[in-house]
Amino acid sequence: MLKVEDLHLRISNTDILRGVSIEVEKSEVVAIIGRNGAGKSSTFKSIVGIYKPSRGRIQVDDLDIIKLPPYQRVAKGIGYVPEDMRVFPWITAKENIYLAAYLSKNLDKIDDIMNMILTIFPEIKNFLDREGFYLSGGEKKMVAIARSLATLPKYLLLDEAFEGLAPIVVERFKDAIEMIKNQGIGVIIAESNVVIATKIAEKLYVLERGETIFHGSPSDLLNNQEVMKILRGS
Amino acid sequence: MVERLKRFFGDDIKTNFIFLTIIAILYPIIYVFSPGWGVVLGHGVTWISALLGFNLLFGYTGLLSFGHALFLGVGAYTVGFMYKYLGINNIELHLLGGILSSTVVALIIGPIVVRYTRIFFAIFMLAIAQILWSLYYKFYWVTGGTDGIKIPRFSILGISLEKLDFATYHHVYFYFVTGLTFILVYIMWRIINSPFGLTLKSIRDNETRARFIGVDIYRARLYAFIISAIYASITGVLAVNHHRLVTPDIAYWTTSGKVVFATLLGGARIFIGPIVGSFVFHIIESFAMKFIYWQMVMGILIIAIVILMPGGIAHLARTLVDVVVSHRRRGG
Amino acid sequence: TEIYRGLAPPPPPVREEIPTTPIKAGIQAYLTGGGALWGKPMMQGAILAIEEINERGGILGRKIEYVVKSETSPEETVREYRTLVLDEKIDFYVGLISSSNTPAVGPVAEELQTLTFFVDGCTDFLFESVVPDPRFCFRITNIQSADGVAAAIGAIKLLNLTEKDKVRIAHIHPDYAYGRNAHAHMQITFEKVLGKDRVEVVYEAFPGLFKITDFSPYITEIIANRPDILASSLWGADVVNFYKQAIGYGLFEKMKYVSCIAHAASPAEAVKDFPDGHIAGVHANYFFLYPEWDKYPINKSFVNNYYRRWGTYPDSPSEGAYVAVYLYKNAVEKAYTMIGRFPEVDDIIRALEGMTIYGPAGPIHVRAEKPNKHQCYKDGIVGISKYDPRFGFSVLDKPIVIPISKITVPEGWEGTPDPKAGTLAYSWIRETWREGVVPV
Amino acid sequence: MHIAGLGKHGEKAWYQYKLIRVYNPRETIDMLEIMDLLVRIYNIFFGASVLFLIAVGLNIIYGVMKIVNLAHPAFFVLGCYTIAGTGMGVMINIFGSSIIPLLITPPLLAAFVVAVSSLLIFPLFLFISGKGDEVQLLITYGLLLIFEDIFRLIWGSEPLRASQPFELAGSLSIGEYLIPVYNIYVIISALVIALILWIFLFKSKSGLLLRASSMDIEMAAALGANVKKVLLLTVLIASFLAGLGGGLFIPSASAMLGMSVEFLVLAFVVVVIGGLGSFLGSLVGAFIVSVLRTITLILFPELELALIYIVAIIILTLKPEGLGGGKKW
Amino acid sequence: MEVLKLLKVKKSFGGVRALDNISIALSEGEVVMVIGPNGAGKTTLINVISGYLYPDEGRIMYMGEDITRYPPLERVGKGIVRSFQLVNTFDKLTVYENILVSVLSRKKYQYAFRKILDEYTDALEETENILKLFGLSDEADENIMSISYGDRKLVDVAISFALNPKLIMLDEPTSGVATKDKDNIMEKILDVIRKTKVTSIIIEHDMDIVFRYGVRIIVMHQGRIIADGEVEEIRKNEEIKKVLLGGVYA
Ligand SMILES: Nc1ncnc2c1ncn2[C@@H]1O[C@H](COP(=O)(O)OP(=O)(O)OP(=O)(O)O)[C@@H](O)[C@H]1O
Ligand SMILES: Nc1ncnc2c1ncn2[C@@H]1O[C@H](COP(=O)(O)OP(=O)(O)OP(=O)(O)O)[C@@H](O)[C@H]1O
Ligand SMILES: [Mg+2]
Ligand SMILES: [Mg+2]
Repeated sequence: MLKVEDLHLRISNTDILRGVSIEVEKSEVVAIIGRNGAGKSSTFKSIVGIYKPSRGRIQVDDLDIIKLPPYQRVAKGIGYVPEDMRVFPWITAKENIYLAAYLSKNLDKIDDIMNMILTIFPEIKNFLDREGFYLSGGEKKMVAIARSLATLPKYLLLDEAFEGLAPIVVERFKDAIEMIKNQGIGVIIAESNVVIATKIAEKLYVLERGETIFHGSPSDLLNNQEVMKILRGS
Repeated sequence: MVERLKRFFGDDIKTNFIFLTIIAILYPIIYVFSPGWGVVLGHGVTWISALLGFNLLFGYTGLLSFGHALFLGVGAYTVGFMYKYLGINNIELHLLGGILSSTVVALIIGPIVVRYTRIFFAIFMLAIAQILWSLYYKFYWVTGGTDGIKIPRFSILGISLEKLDFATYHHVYFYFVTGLTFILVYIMWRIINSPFGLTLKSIRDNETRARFIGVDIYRARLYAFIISAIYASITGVLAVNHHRLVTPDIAYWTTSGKVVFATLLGGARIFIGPIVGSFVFHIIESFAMKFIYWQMVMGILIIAIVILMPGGIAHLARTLVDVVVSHRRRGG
Repeated sequence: TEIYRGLAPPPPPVREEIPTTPIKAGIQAYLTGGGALWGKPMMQGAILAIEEINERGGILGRKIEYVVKSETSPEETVREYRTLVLDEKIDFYVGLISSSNTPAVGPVAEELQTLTFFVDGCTDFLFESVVPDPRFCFRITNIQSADGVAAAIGAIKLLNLTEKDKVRIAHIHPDYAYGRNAHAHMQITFEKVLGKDRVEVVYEAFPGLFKITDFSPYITEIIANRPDILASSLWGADVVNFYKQAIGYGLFEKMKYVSCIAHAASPAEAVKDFPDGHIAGVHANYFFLYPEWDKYPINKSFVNNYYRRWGTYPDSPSEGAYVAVYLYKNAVEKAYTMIGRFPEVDDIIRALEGMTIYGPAGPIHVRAEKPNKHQCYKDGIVGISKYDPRFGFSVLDKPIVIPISKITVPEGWEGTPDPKAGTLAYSWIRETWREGVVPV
Repeated sequence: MHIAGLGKHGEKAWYQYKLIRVYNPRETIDMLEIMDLLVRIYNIFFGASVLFLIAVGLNIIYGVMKIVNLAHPAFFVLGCYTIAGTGMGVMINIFGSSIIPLLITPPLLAAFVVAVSSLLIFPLFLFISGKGDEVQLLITYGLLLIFEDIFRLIWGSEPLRASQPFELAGSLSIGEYLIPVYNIYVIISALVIALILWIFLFKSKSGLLLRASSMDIEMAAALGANVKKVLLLTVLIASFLAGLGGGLFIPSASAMLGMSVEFLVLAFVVVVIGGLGSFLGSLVGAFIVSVLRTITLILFPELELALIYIVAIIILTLKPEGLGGGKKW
Repeated sequence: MEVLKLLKVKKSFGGVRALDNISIALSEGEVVMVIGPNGAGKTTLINVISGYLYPDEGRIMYMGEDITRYPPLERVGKGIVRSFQLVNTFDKLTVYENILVSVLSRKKYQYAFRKILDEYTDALEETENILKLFGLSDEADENIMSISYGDRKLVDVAISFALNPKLIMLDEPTSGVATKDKDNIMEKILDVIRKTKVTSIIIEHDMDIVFRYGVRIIVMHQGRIIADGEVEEIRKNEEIKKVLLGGVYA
C-alpha cells in the first residue's frame, strides 16, 4: 500500500500543499482530481522525492520513505510520469527506455518489457531510434509512460497521462491501465478531467488549494454537489 | 505607468541620487581620515558607469557578458592613442573619443554577438575581448605592449591640472567623475523605464515569445549592447585618466570578471545594485590586497558573498526596507 | 673620487634631537605568479638589510619597520603603492621587479614625493622618457641596455665571433619592455661590433611573459632556422621551462645560447639545468661568486649572512634590495653629518645624488645628471656557464668584467631616443660606436 | 627551498642524455625540410594531447552539471604541483631511476591526489549545480584564486620541476634531429585515455546514465539514478583526468604559479571550438588550437593569441554549438 | 477574400514526412480547427505558416503574396501571429506589462527610449482595453506567475491579440487546463475571435470542444489532410472516426 498522510509543502513562502492524504492499494486505480494549481503535480513530486515536504508521512508497504532520496524510492517501487514528459532529448527513445530498465536493475527482463510496451503503444516502434528531441508532443508522452513502465513499478504515478494523446491512443491506454492494475500494480493518475477520472478510477481524491477535500468512489463524487461545484469552478 | 509598476526600494531614481550624494559628502571626510580609502572611493565612482552598462545587458536584457573588459579597453586605448599620437589630453575629447570608438566597435561586433545568449554569449564576448587584449599586448610598437602608454594629467575645458598637488588633483577628479555619474545614472534610469526598457525585459524573460510579438530581438539587443558599450568605455576613459597609464590589463578577462562580480555584489536587476556594488567591490578588493595571500582572501570573500547574498546587497537592503516598512505599517 | 660631488660645504652642525620613532619602509615584491622567483629573494634581501641595521642600532638610533605589499599588474601595483604612501605613511620604499611596473609607479612616486628605490624594472624607458628628470625615484640594478650590450660583447669575445664570416642569430625574448629592450640592444651591438653584413637575423619570437609552459613550438622553429647563436632574455619560470625542453630537442648542441639574464636569479632554482659552454649573462651584474670572496669580503659576508638567514644563495634582486636599504642608510647618515639633524627627504636626495657606495657586487654609483639621472651603475659581468658540483647548479666560468663606462650612454650625452627601439642607448651605440670594433 | 627528489639532480649533466639513434639519413636540404615539418606535426600532437587532457574534464563537468568550471585548470595544475612538489621525490625514493615506474606512477598518483582533493570541494559543486551561470562563474573563479594561493602556501613560489622521467626517457635522434621521447609517451597516453573514455561514455551503461543525466538530472533521479553518486562520479572523472594530465605533463615543464589562468584561457577556447559539453569536441578543439598555435608561430607571430580567438569566433558564428555538433556529447 | 493559401507544402525530417502535400485555403474571418493523432504534423503545420520552419517544397500565400521564405518576424509584421503548445509568457513581468509589451511592439514603440513609459498614454489605454476584453483587469498588477494556469493561458492568447492579428494560430490553447475551465477559456477566446473577426487556426485534441465550437474542421494523419469540412461531415465520416477517434464518439 502506498500511503500519503498529512503532507505539507512550502516553496518560496507559499504553502503549496496543506495536508494531503492519499491511499493506494496494490491492484487499484486511484485518481487525484483538482483544478489547475490544486497541487496534484506537487503531490506527485513530493512522493517521488523531487520536492521535500515540510511535514507528513509517505509510506510504501508500511515503510516510511519520506527521508529517502528519489533513487531509493524508485527501488521501493515508485514509478513516475511527469506532466511535461521530460524525455531525454539527445538519446533515442529506445535508450530512454533501456536506461530506465538499467537504473531499476531490470535489464535482464528487457525483452519482456519491450514486448509489453509495444503491445500498449505499437506506435513506439516507428520512432524507437529517433532522438527524444525530435518527437512530437504525443510521442514524447508515450515514451515517458513506456519509460516508467520499464522500471517495473509497484505504484505508478501518472501525471496528466492523457493530455495531448489522440483519443485512439487514450482508449488503448485506458485498457492498458486495467491490465497493469491486474498485474498487482497500484496506479495513481492525476487528472483535471473528471469524466475520464471517474471512468477509470475506483477511488477518487479531490484536491483543492493543496488540501484533500474529498475521497470516495466515483458515484459518491458525482453525487456530491458541493465538491462538483468546486471542480466546475463556479 | 511608472507608478503603476511597484516602485521598490532602489529602483526609483531618488534612492540612487541620495546614495550618490551621501558618498560625495562623505568623501572629503574619508579623505582626511585616510587618503588611501579616498582613492578607493575614486575607483568606486569611476566604475559605476561600466557596471550600469553591464547591468543593462545582464540584469535587464539577460545577456551575461564575460568580456566587458573589451569596452573598458576600447575607452582606455582611445585615450592612450589620442594622447600618444595626437597629444590630446582634454577629458571632454577623451570622453567623446571613447563614446565614438566604442560605438564603432559595438556596431562591428554587436550584430554577430547578439545572436547568442547565455553561456555562448558570455564566451563569445570573452573571446573577442581576448583578441583585442592580445592585439594591445602584441602590437608593441603601436600600443607599448604590456608597458602601455603613459598619459599626463587631463585638462578640463582647456584648464590644465598639471600644477595641482596630488590631493587637489584627486579631489577635482573625484567630483568631476561624480558629477558625470549623476548624469549617466539619470540617463540610464530613463532608458530602463522607457518602452525600450520594457522590451528588453520581455526579451530577457522569453526571447521566442518576444520575437513572435514582433520584436526584432537582435535589433533591441544590439541597441542595448551599444549603450552598454558606451557606458563601459566611459569607465575605461576615466579609469586610465585616474591611473594615467594605459595597459592591456584593463582589457584582460580578469577585468571582465571584476565587472561581473561587482555588479552581482551590488545586485543585478535592481537599479541601484551596480552603484552600490562598485563602491563595495573596491573596498573589498583593497582590503584583500592587504594580505600576502590576497588571492585566497579574495577567493573566499567572493564565494562567501555569492553564497550568503545571492541577490546582492541591494536585494538584501530591499528586503530589510520591506520588513521595516511593513512593520511600521502594522505598528501604526 | 666623486663621493662628495654636488654637495654644498657642510653647514655648522646644529645637532638637533633625533626622533626615536622608527623609520618605516615599504617593500613591494612579486609574491605570486611567475615573477615570484624574483620577488621573494628581493623581499628577503631587503629584510636582511633591515635586520642587520636594526641589530646594530638602526639608522642614527632609529629602528626600521617594514610593510610588504604584492607587486602585480601595473594598475594594482600603483594602487598598492599609493596605499603604502598615503595610509602606511612610509619613509622610503624598496621594490619592483617588472619593467612594466616601474614606468607606472615612477610618475606616482614623483607626484606623492616619496623616496622610492626601484630594485629592478630596469627598462631604459624609465629615466629616458617616463621620468626624465626624477627627484624621488632611484633605481638600483643596472639599466637594461647595460645587460644587453654586456651580454652581446661577452658573447662576441668568449665565442670568438669576430672570426666567423657570417653569424646567424635567432632571438627569443619575453614580450614586454625588458624583452623588447634586450632584443634591440643585443641586436645593435652585434651589428655594430661584427658589422651589419655579417649578422643575419633568422628568427624572432616574443612569447608572453610567464604565459607559456610548452615552449616546444618555439624551440622547433628556432632549430629549423639553424642559427649560430640564440640571443635570449627569458627569465623566471620561462627559462626553467625553456631550458629543459630545449635540451630535449637538442637545441644546445646546435647553437650557442646567449643570455643576458640567465644567472641573475636564484641560482639554485633558475640555472639548475643550464647547459655547459653557453654564454651566461648576469642581469644587474651580480652573481654571488663574484667579486671573489677572498679578495672582496663584503660579498662573502653578504652571501654568508643571506645563506644563514634564508637558506639559499643570494641573487641579483636580493643584492639589489639589500643595497637599496644600505644606500638609504648611508645617505641619511651622510646628510646628518652635513646638516646636523635628521634629514628631510630633500636632504637625503641631495646626499644620494652622485654617491658611490660599496655593495656586495662592488662599487655602485648613483648618477646625478641626465640622461638616466638617478640610475645606479656598476660594472657588467659575463661568463661561460659551467656546472659546479660544489653547489649542484651552473656557475660562471671564465668571467669577464666589462667596464660600465664603455657600454652605457655617458652623462650629459645629448641625443634623442631611437624612434623604433625607443631607447637612447640604441641611438648612442648606433651613432657613436665604430663598426667592426670591439669597444672593450 | 629544497625540492624533494631533485637533490640528486647535480649528478647528471645535460649532455649525459641517452641518445637513441634510429635513423641516419643522408642529409639533403629536402630531407631537412621534411624533418622540420615532421617535428612540427609531432609538436602539434603533443600540444593537442595536453590541451585535450585539460579540456575534456571541463567538458564533462559542463556536460553533466552545467557548470563552466573556471577552477578546472587548477585541478590540472594541482596534479602538476603534486608531482613536481612532492610526488616525484617520493617515487624516486621508491623506484630509484628505473624508467618504467617513473613514467607510470606519477600520473596515477597525481590523478589520485586530485580526485581525492576534489572530494573536499564537492559540496560546493553540489551547491552551485543548477544555479545561474553568473553564480557558477564567480564561485569557480573564487576557487581558482584560492587554489593559486594554496599552491603557494604548500609549495612556495619558485617554479618546481619533476624532470627525471623526461630526462631518463631521453631523446630520440633521427639524423641530426632530436626529439624528446617523453613527449611521445604523453601523446600515446592521451590517445589511450581518449579511447577508454569514449568506450566508457558511448558503450557502457554508466556512460549512458552520465549522458542522460547531462540532459535532465532530476528526471534521471526520478527513474532511479542516485544523483549525488552521478555528480560525484562526474567530478571524480573530471578531476581524475585533470590530475592524470597534470602528472603526465609536468615532467616536460615546470609547475609555476599563474599557470592555471593561462591554461584556463586556452582550455576555454578548445571547449568553445569543440563545443561545450562535447566529448569529441574536446579532441577536435585541442587539435585545432594546437595547429593554429604552431602555424601562427611560423607565419604571423604577432597574431599568436589573436588568431586562436578569431578562429574560435568564426566557428561560433558558423556553428554556435561548436564543431562537436549540436547534439550533446 | 483568401487570407491564407498553402500550395502542396511538404516538410520532412529525415525519413519522417511531417507535412505531405498540404494544400489549404482560408478566407477572411474563417475559424478552422485542426485535429489528428499524435505526430500527425499539426504543430509542424503551424511552424511552417509562422515561419518557424521553412517547407521543403510548396508555397505559402498570404493575402495574395508569396511568403514562403519570409522570416518569422516579417510575418508577424504582416499580421500572422501564433501561440504555443505550452504557456509562453514573460515570466518576471506583471500581467499588465505582458500585454503592454505586445501593444508597444505593434505601435512600433518597442525601441523608443527617449521618453519614459508614462508618456505613452495611447498604449497604456489600449492595454487596459485588452485586459477588459479578456476579463483580466482585476489581475493586471499581479505577477504573471502568481495567477492561475487557466488565466495564464488567457494572457498568452491576449498577448497575441494585442498585436491586432489578421491570422492567428493557437496550438492546443486549452491543453493542461482543467475540463471545466477548458470550455470557459475556449468560449472567451472564440468570443474575442468573433468580435474581432480574425481568421484563426486552432489545434485541439479534445473532441468535445472541437465538435462543440468548430465550424470547419481539418483532420490530419501522417502528414496528410485526410478530411476538410464542416463538423457534421466529419462526424458522419466512418473512416475518419475509426482512424482518429477509435470509436469513442460513435
Ligand atoms: N517550484 C514551484 N515554485 C513555486 N510555486 C510552485 C512550484 N511548483 C508548484 N508551484 C505552485 O503550487 C501550486 C500547485 O501546483 P501543481 O503543479 O502541483 O498543481 P496541479 O494541481 O498539478 O495543477 P495543473 O493542473 O496545472 O498541473 C500552483 O499554484 C503552482 O503555481
Ligand atoms: N526535427 C524533427 N526531426 C525528426 N522528426 C521530427 C522533427 N520534428 C517533428 N518530427 C516528427 O514529425 C512528426 C510530426 O510532428 P508534429 O509535432 O507536427 O506532430 P503533432 O501533430 O503536433 O503531434 P502532437 O499531437 O503529438 O503534438 C512527428 O512524428 C515527429 O516525431
Ligand atoms: Mg500538474
Ligand atoms: Mg503538437
